[in-house]
Amino acid sequence: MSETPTVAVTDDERVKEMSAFRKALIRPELGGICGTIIVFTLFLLFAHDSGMFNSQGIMNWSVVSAQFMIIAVGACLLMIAGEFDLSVGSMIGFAGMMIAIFSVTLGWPVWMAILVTFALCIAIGALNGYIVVRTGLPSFIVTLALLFILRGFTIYLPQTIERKTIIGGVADAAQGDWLAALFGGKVLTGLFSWLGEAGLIETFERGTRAGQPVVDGIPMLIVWALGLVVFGHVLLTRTRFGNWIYASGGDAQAARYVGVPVNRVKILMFMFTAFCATVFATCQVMEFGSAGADRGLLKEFEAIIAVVIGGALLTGGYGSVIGAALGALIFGVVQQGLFFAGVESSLFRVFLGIILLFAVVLNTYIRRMITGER
Amino acid sequence: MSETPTVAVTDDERVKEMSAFRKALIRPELGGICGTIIVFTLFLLFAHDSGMFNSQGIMNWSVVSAQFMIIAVGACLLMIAGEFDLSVGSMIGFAGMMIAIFSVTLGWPVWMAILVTFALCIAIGALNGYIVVRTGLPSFIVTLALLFILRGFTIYLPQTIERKTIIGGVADAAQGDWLAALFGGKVLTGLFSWLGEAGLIETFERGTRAGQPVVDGIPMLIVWALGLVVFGHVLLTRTRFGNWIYASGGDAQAARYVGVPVNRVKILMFMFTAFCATVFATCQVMEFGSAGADRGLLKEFEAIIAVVIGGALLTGGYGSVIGAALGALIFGVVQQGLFFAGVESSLFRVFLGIILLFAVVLNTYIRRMITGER
Amino acid sequence: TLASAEGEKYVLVSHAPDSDSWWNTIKNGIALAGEQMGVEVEYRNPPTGDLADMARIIEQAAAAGPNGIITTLADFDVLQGPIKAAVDSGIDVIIMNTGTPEQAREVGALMYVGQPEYDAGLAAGMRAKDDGVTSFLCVNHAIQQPTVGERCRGFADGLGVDLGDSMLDSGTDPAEIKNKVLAYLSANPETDGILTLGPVSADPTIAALEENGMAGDLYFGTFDLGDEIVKGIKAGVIQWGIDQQPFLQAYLPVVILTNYHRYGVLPGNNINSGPGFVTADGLEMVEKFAGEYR
Amino acid sequence: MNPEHAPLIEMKNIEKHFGSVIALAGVSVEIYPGECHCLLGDNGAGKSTFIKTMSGVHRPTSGEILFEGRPMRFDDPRDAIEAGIATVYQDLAMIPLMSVSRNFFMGNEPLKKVGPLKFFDHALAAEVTMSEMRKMGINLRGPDQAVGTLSGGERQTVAIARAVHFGAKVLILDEPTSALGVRQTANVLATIDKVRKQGIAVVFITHNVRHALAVGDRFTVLNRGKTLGTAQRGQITPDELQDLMAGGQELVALEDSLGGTV
Amino acid sequence: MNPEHAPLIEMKNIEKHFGSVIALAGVSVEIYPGECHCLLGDNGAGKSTFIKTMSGVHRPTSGEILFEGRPMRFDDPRDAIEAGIATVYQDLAMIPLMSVSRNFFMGNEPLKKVGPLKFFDHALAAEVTMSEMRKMGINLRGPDQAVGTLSGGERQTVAIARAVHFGAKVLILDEPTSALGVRQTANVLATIDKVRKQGIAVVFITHNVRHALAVGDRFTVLNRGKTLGTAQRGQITPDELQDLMAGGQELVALEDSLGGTV
Ligand SMILES: Nc1ncnc2c1ncn2[C@@H]1O[C@H](COP(=O)(O)OP(=O)(O)OP(=O)(O)O)[C@@H](O)[C@H]1O
Ligand SMILES: Nc1ncnc2c1ncn2[C@@H]1O[C@H](COP(=O)(O)OP(=O)(O)OP(=O)(O)O)[C@@H](O)[C@H]1O
Ligand SMILES: [Mg+2]
Ligand SMILES: [Mg+2]
Repeated sequence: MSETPTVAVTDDERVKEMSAFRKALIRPELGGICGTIIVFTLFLLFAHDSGMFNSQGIMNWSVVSAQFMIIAVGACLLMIAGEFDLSVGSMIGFAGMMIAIFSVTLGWPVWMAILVTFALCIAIGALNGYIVVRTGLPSFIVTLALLFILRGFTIYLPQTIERKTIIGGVADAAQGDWLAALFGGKVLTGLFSWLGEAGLIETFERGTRAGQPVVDGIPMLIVWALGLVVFGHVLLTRTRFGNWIYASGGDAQAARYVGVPVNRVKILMFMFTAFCATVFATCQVMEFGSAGADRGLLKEFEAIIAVVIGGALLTGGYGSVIGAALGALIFGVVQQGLFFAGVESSLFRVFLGIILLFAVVLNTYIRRMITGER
Repeated sequence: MSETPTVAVTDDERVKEMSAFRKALIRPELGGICGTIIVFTLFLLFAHDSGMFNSQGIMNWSVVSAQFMIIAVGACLLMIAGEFDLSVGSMIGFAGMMIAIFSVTLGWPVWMAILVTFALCIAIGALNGYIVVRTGLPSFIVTLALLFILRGFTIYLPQTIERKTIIGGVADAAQGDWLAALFGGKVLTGLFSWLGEAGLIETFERGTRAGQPVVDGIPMLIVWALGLVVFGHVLLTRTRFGNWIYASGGDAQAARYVGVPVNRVKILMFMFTAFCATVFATCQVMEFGSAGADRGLLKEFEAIIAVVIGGALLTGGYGSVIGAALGALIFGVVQQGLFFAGVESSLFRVFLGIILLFAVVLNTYIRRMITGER
Repeated sequence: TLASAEGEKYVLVSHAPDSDSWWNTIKNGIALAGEQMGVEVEYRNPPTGDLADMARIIEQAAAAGPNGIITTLADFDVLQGPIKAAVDSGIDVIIMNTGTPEQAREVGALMYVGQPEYDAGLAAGMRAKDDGVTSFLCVNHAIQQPTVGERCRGFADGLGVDLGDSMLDSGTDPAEIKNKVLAYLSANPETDGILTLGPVSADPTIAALEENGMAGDLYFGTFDLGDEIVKGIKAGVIQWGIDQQPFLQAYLPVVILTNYHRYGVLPGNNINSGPGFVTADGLEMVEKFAGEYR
Repeated sequence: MNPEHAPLIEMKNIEKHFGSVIALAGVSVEIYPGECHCLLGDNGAGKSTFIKTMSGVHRPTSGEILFEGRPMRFDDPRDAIEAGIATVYQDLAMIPLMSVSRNFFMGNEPLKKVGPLKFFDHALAAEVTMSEMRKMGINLRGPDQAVGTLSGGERQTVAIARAVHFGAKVLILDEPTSALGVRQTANVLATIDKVRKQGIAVVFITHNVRHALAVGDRFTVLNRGKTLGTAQRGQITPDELQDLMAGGQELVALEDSLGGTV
Repeated sequence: MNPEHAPLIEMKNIEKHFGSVIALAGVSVEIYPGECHCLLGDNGAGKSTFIKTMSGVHRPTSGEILFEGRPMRFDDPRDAIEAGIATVYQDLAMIPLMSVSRNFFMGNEPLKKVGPLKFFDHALAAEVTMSEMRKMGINLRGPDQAVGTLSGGERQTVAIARAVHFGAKVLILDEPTSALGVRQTANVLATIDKVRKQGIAVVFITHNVRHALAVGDRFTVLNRGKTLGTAQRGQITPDELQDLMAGGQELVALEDSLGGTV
């Protein structure tokens, strides 16, 4: 009685065996990996001489991709947890505007402006999550409301306070600020100037920076993007909390039954998404020195698109951060690459739509293979 | 054996009885009805002397609400059928542009331009539906792709063909066209000029039209809106097909099992949504005489918001056309009312977001009462 | 920079979202110049009008190594870095449309071609003041774009009144614009002047005034031209349209850059393409090419 | 049961593959009018898949379906319903947000003509629903009560009542009693008995040997996508049947204390 | 079974209202270690609601829960799990898109320390899952197979194996056999028996009198939110029990042919 040996399970006869290679291959990121390979191959073929793959060009699409990555990581974890956030774009505009108002209009030290903005935005993220969790409303509607509310304030506040919708001068205020450097600075400048001197990358020909390398360091934006991707990936795949994220998105009720604190997980993910949006906004403000009411428009869609291209399931419970990062890379490379390739810019959207459709169909096929879903 | 009399069901003892009045009251439209009453009360209190409720003011918010209604009816039926369409806004831009290109650039008779455009747009709606139904992808993603693709073409085509992105001159081309009058004309002009002469509505005091009544007829836009609302309401509540729409959205698999042609229903609803968007676009082009590449931006959200304010469930299977129409009315009245009331216009978005949140919470509460959902 | 061979490549970067129809004239301008000069031209813009995205596009354009970049300076803070980097890496830059001559000099551009937005608004405001306008409504269809709003600020300052609540966030839907204007006018009957910021807001505003019978009664000025605006001017509904001649803003830089690169010649000064007030007199050419080259 | 009758449905050598999964590997079954045909078998044996090919949900990969002697090809559940096959699926085909009467008539809405137009006859639907439910022993608060407010057992009853109401010739029930209480189960079995006596063919899937023996006329056992044969009532003992249902494998020791039948 | 022992769980006068619905109207039950306590009753009697108050899903409207003699208040299923109450719900708590091992350890992930950080110990999880599933007679393709690819019976088995693995003191099973085949059912009943003999209390909900009698030590019958009393094994005949389960109402006539028990 201690074993139940009579119940032998031999389902095999009715299922064809899958080769080990095929098994190793199919993973959530597969769509993203294929997409990346295809995209790079195409652009290497058709735009190799356009400057897209010189140091400046690489830096260009890297920065754009890194931007997408920062918000895609947040959107990805949130989507896996079964929700999504349409207020990301408005949050970016709002966060930037707050930093500018605090530091320029109110004259606070920049580090304080940044910290207070982070606190404020994460609190708004928590509010988003709290409303979704408490009312059980779809996050589409709740965050759509926040989209309007935040954008409204982003236009109204500077309009009322400063009588314009753009606030500049943050760069001056941020001179020498320790925290600002964490968002707006560059790393590895030494390496790059050495590379420039060694003639390995091009240098400026004239102007105040003549002789300096055209790419003089890795912007903190890229460092943040990589850091967030690694953090998100480890969190999702290697920790208990990661398992809870999957569980909350896969079936909230089931997860609750076995003791997963689903509400906490969802609210935390909304906060993390807000955090990512604020990182995005802070990097942008620190790099460009001004905040405008138009910042971040439609970024929520771009984040969602990157995540979906990367193989996550819109309905939650399935996806990977690496996939989302690859999705962001594809998105960034395609967007900038089309410019390099000289495609009529209004056709960019047409391409984007087609790539999106193609990517989701591919991903769906892969996912069905993995999960045996019908 | 012919009856099974022994099984008496007497669940009553464990359920409190609900009063007949309360029962009559709770219906999907209740949220919309309450909202409408609240909104009108508020504006009557705070903006009664702003001209919002004279004949011109009434016409003003009626036209705006009618616009929302036209797209809300389509979005409502589609949402009840369990899908939604983010490409409505792009479709509006696209349809308008097509009419202009056909009639002005290609010089076709306007009625032919309109008919061909309707055919084209409905075909695109069918494509939307076909992709959703065949691939089983969420309509969010599929229609998001179409959003980009259609908008891309709306910018690209006139740019390539006509070297401009606003094509005017449709009004001239439409002079005397029988079909154009069905979209751009006004009805009951006789009644209104009689009313004006009788002094029942104000007349212009100055300008070119001094002496004419300030409101000289009901625009066809309003007629279309009311017609579509009636059509949608009857279709949904009084016909077999209406039951299928509910069933397809409530549980597609269950509906399929009992023989409801779910795929056909969904594709037809996508086509109907496209039809509504095209009606919107045609009315707009006929009224303003020009088509622009930027027409219809964000209209998809406005349609969804109106429908949700009107009590429909984003996940499908529940809602009412009357509710959606009231949602559109609320939306229109609030938007225009805020201007009459002199509220800073950039705060409109903030109000919109708050009203949306408030409405969905109210509707959720009502729905739970009706369906006993937990 | 002394290559006299044909086939130079120039990129024009604007700050306008895809949907802004006014920029079409610009596209036509560079296309024509490109054809005439035998150079390759490209038009680039941030799809949503996000200026931070525009900065990336300038960086991208620089990386692609064209002979010259023509760009707007919609936000000095945001764009100065990328533009300076482009200049430093050996690409010649001309600032067009938005910005000021001073800013253009500061980023190292060759010259500035355009109409400083604030100044144009100011000039329009002073003209309106002379015509007896005391209060106004500014219909802003692109509230999120800072540059366009500058026109309203300038206009208010020119009139000598406070901007206050007279700037209307109208959105881009023509029916909504029309009805918002109607609502505003009936709620604020003392308004005696209207300023629209482009065809997107002007066309429905014309319709609004025709509807409430104030067409011709109200002082109505607009920026930029289009089919309906020209008709409006002709019909007396619109007093004037400020034509900043976008065609020139696009056409001239290409010609100037090409000649500079081929023959080393460069005008010694900035070029103000506007503001030019287009009134009912001399509308013929304007009418013919409005929306295309005007 | 009258085996001399021509069979109502003949399923010949039905195969059904889902991608790499072979759910049915050639199953042949005949259904006669007026019989209750029990379909038994282990989890995953292919019972649900089999009846779904019969009711038009799945198209068989190969094999033939004869309905009243003529070859039939159901492309859609609709075709099967029109041919007179009513099915209560294991995963109930009920829509919680819709009212009982709308659910009851879903896919079969009664129409009334108003001029050239046909409208959903709500009055008739409400009336029929109320009376049918009353016959099954369920007193509804009203025909417009949402199905979501019914208990699981009540929902099951609505599904069965609906199938009986429309099931002209064949009624297929996929584990209708699995979630039901003793009383509700007895009620369902009584209904099966009643329906059968009206000359309707019933296909009844269950895991409960006793339920099968209570109402079944013939028993077909499926195992791993193949049929182990069909037995007449009386030709087989409960123990034999149970062994067959377990796929011929021995059961764990505990069984004895259950008196042979689980 | 040892009634002299102190009860492990005492539920005293539990009431639970959902809005206007009174699901439990004062139910008291005691659960002893090492017993299999069967909870029986009609559909909608309140069985699931009752065990959900026991496992922390619902908070009782009134009443008291004593766990090992001390008053307990579970705010969350997590609290109950930590106290040693493992539950297999009627609506399985399995996530189809996740792998078996992630599902198995969901909410109870094994951790390994790497410096100050704690990571999910995938290797351990995979190993435990494979061996536990093997014990239950299920050979998985691998621990990272998605639950969605398992058959219904296999899923049920994962849920039970999980509960047994973590169920330190009490194992609650809500209709675990309702969808299972004969063989799988026998297996589950054997598992219950085994678990009980290890001194774990088992609460077993079923509609099948025979299953209840096969493994049950004591039987509590609920009816319309109230308890009809608790009986010892041997003190009650199957027929009496069945009558109680049907809520004391007569069953339809057909029943005779079933030999008394449905
Ligand atoms: N749509 C599908 N895609 C892939 N495999 C399927 C599909 N439907 C069923 N199967 C597989 O086919 C086999 C038979 O399934 P089926 O549902 O017919 O079994 P069953 O006899 O009804 O079992 P149960 O008694 O558990 O209801 C199973 O292995 C199942 O996993
Ligand atoms: N969350 C809830 N909200 C409202 N009513 C509920 C809720 N949960 C259960 N009920 C009601 O409480 C009663 C008892 O339900 P419960 O699920 O406990 O019954 P059960 O004995 O488990 O029945 P079954 O044998 O069908 O599983 C039913 O009338 C049910 O409709
Ligand atoms: Mg089955
Ligand atoms: Mg239960």
